[in-house]
Amino acid sequence: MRFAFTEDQLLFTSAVADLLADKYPAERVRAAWDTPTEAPDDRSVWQQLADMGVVGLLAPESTGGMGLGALDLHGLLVESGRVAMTEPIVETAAVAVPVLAAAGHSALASVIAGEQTVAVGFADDPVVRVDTDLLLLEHGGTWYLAETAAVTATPQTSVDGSRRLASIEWTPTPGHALPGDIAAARDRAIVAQSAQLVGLARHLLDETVAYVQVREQFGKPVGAQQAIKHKLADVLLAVDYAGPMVARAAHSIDEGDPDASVHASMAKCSAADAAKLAVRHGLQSHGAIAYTVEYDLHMWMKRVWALAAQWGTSAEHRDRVRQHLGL
Amino acid sequence: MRFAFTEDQLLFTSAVADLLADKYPAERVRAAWDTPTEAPDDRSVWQQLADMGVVGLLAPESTGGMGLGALDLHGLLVESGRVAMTEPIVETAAVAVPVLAAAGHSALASVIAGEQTVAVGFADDPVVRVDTDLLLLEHGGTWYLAETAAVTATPQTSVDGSRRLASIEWTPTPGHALPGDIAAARDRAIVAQSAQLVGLARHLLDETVAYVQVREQFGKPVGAQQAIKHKLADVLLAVDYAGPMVARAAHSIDEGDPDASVHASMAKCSAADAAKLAVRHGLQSHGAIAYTVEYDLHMWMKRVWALAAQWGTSAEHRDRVRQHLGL
Amino acid sequence: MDLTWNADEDQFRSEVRTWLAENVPAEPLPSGDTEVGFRLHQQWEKTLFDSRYSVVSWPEQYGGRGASLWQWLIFEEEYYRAGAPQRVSQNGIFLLAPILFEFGTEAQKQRYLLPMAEGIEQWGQGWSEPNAGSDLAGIKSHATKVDGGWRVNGQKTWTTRGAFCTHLFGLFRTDPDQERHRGLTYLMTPLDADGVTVRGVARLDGDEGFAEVFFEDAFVSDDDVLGGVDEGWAVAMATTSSERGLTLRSPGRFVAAVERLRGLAARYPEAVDARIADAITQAWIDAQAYQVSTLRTVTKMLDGESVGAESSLNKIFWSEMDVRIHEIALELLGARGELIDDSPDAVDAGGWMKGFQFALSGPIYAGTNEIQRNIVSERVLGLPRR
Amino acid sequence: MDLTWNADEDQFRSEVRTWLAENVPAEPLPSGDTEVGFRLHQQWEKTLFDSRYSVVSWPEQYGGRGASLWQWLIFEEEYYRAGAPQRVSQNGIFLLAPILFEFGTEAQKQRYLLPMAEGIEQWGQGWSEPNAGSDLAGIKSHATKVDGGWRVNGQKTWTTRGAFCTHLFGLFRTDPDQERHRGLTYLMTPLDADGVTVRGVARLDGDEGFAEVFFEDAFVSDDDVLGGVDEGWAVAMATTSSERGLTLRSPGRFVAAVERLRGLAARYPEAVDARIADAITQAWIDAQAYQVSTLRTVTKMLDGESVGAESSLNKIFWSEMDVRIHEIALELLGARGELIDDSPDAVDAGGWMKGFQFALSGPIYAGTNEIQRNIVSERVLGLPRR
Repeated sequence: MRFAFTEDQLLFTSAVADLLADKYPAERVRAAWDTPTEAPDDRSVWQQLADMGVVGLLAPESTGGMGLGALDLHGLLVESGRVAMTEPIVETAAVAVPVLAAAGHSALASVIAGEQTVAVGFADDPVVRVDTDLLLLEHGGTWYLAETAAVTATPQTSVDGSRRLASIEWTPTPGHALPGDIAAARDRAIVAQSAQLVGLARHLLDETVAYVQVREQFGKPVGAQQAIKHKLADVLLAVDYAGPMVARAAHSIDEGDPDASVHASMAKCSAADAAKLAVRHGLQSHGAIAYTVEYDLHMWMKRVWALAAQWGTSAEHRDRVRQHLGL
Repeated sequence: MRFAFTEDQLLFTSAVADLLADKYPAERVRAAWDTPTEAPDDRSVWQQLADMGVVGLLAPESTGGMGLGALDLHGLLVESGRVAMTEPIVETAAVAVPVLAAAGHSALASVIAGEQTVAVGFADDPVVRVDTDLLLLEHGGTWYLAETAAVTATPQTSVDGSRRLASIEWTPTPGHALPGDIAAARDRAIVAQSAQLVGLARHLLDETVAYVQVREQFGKPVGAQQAIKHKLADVLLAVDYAGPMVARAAHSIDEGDPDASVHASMAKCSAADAAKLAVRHGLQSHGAIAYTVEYDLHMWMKRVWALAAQWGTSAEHRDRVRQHLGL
Repeated sequence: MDLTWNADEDQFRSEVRTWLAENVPAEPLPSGDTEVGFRLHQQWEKTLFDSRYSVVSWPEQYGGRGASLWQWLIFEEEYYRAGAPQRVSQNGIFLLAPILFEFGTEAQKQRYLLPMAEGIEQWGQGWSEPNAGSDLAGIKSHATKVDGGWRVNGQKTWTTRGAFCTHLFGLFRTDPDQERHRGLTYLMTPLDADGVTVRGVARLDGDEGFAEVFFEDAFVSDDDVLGGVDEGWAVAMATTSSERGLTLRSPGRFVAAVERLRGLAARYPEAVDARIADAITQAWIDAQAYQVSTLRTVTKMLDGESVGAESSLNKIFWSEMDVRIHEIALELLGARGELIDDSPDAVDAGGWMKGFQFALSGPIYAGTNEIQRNIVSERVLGLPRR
Repeated sequence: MDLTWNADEDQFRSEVRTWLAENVPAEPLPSGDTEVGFRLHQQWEKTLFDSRYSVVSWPEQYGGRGASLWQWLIFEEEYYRAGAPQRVSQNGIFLLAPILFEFGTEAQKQRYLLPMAEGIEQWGQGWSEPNAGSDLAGIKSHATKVDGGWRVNGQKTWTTRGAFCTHLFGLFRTDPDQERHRGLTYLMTPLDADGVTVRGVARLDGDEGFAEVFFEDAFVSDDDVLGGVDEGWAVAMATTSSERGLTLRSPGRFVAAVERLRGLAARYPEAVDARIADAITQAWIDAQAYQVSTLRTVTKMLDGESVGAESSLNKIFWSEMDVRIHEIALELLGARGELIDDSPDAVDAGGWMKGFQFALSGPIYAGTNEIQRNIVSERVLGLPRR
């Protein structure tokens, strides 16, 4: 029994964190908001992540990947959440790459190389990200790979303006079908999305703590007010207990644990609830300044609102756990 | 439109409050706990309430009552809750008296005179109070009046040791049947119980405020801690919004409002939730001293736990409202 | 207790309802916190004014109907029930006007009330500063006495719709030697005056209506001092009490919001499980509680009792209820909830997400709910300040 | 990450489970916080001791098995899963013993640990005083140096099971000139000593185990000073950290409580609506989160990292989870929930109401959760103290 990351995992996470601290300032997220009709054209960060092996991390070494698992990806995804990374790392690295690898698809190499990104969509929810090169689309329990440019897309606007969404129309053709386990891919997505939410929550907490330490009202820092202290302690509590749930779920996926889906659902509702609490108390502790779009925090808050409901809301995931418990 | 009590109502409430402040100290509640096998034998307070007209308030003047309504009773019941009155004022004055009056039953006179008390029970819940002289029992949609001494009672112990409960066995006989509207009686009970809960909550809040004003920790009153302040503000908020809901429901009963049952349900869940919050934050704000039975507060807390679930829990009443809304 | 409306009130309701049915725009106007939407809302204010519905409770001479508080409540219920446009004049008519009526000179009333009622002059609130949010006493903007008036310097911020307003009211430090609550004066000023610069700041919800207002040697006439010099704190407290309390957030608004939520649930029954149904029920109960409580409060006011610190209870209640109402809607919408604006698949044009963001400002503005809970515990419950 | 138990651990679990199945009393013992129940629990402690299960993690020479922290977790899981009796020795074995191991002299360890493991000597906690609850620094009980020891005067209160204990540990002021945290010394004393009076105080839940302890010129030997004179604060902080953190509330306790709640739901399916099912699910998730988090914490401890102020997070989490678990059960039980003790119709002998009352003490004792949130925000998040 040992609940800790390996030195390799910590080093890799730390390397990615360093890269993002350097190359992914808030201005980069803002830039994604400011070019509303096309994907950000600066792929250098994505390229560097691909070069480090992040994008192909889950693909076997024989296909050019790193042959690692969901738990190895976990820390990297937390970091991607911390900087509110806009690129589709969850969809591409955690969902699509293993599907392409298992199917032996020819697009894998260029995806792993960082040349193409992939978003993921399901037949029962026609709204997908379209700021990618490829789309991995589920239809009738089968995956299909399509070029994004080849589907008919009707743009949809998200509260999180940094992600380009559209409802799409397309006709699945047998030639584009890929074998692959839909449920397993969905679990990977859920856990990966949870990791990003943990990162988003940590950033919101860190920024709020930093702000209330210096912002003064009534002759003392706002952060000296017990009401603010206790709100932020509650955020820490939620984040601190959600984090291990997400790591555990990643581990369960890697181990093929029969309860992996249940662990994934617990991870998602814990992480989403923690992140939503971080938004709520973060905004309240900041006051009006966080209510402006000049201040960066809103981009993190809106990302949380959008992602908390993606791949199943907290209520839907709790319901999955409820069924597991036979309640 | 006018949402306020009449001068008569306020004067009557004030007279009852004065009587209870004088005659119903915490020791009297404690005495009810300390004689666990029989009802409190000191009926002088009950007698005085009867003499003032409180017990027969809802009976027509022609039958010796005051011919008043649920709203006139409201303030008196709040006061009875404030002192944690043990006697079955809700069951006797709010439920049984109008039933006996409507049925023209011979027991009415002695009940109004304060000579006999009445508890109320339903066939689907065999546990009733038995520290009364009479029992008004529902069976198959009909009321029956029985002498408490005449039913087979198996004692049950409540967390609220001041009320004597028992499960009873009895055989309804046509000779004991009374005509009467069961649903209307139940609504009266729900609203009356809500009023007591408001009174209990106010007392818990008042006692807690008084305690934290003087109790010092870390060199200042506990009540100067913002966390305690905000908890108690939340209790006030809950109580302050529950009170008018209960008064409105009483008024709706008097007016024969078609939504009276819905108003009663809203009153009950608002009052019960407020009272439970007053217990929770009251205990927490006091700390260990409220965790002892030497300190009086526990009698109020346990009364709240018991009464909050009587005549339907908050969840059951919210469900009644939900059905009304067609949700 | 009398919980019925009399014949006059029923008649008034009927007139209001009919007028609204005939006049409320069929399509919702764009947000009044955007430039284009603001102008359309200003036209709507004029439409209201022309039928004497913009300020029903004001005396007739200033464009009102001298309506009772009860009639005002009825008007608000009907207004929100009809889904009528937001009131972009609200800072003026709900916050400044009560102060003008109480503290203003006859000349000030004559000068300002009618254009305000008509919607021609729009007022921004100048409370917050970069270092004075909930703590108004920390105000640093100052006014120095000069001949015939005051020379004003400093910065105000978070002025709602300030980018579109013509005037601003607020507190300025007139005696720098006095500490905190003292030495503040309540001033009114046009925003196009020399030395006044308005900079728009976009809000969380995408609307650009926030503004920062900079004063550099701007002149304010002695005629535009509201209340006494150095006595602005008492005047301001009267304003914030209105803002927290009854006038800004009438029950009709939340009753209408919960009804919209019920409508949403009816349209998406497959998304309504027992928990959501229960949550909507609780929200409906809360709106009822707020409504019933308001009847009590209005009765007290009509009886001449002061509401005072209890208005803080109101502010906590409605602002947190409003957040819950929108949280439930977003829970119900699930993944659809993130779609806003012109999204073809957005439900109700993304109004629930937009409303949620707006609702989140409720526990912050007009004194954060932390401050309100301090006020409640100290002034109503009597807990020690420190 | 390795979330499997090794063969030794599986073997240990199997032994524990078998032993518990054979030895746990079929009928629950009366509460250990009542006189009669306490004696029966003391016998149970002896039964545990005789099979070396009373203090599995202690060295063998003191009656333990030298079990690893992992084995201790396994033992706790199995212990609560089996519904085994409450540990009336817990103040001694979980709170005092870690301090004795860290600060005690060899003679103190020899003198006290074995009788404690055996359950013969029972320890009460002497922290709180009438004017020092969560604020331990406000302690007024004092000890004056005399030949060979200390003369003790003062009063301790809220000593759990103090009425039945043989000994007490706690803080006493030894240097009255030093303020607050300074000049306190950690003393151990028998409760039958001259000048010591114990008065039982009945608790909320009806049990009489609370006690007030009065000291009137009681003598405590120099041999019974734990840690240095005037250095009691640091010693006490080590204790409260244990109490708040891992040792007092193992995950097995809450996992077992949620399992009992699931069992209750299964027995009363007609009382389980979707809201209650959802609430039970959330409670189960919380217990899982606590369990997983504990694996992380134990790994950290085994890696030699300090847990420190994070133990406050643990205390907040388990104590509030425990209240929620019992609130859900009472919600499910409805009107039946008020029946307790020997009531024929009481469900589970009223254990849920009793457990609820006990759970409500969780956010109060060992430093209220308000204090814990202060600690978290100041020491973990780094927010300013004032």
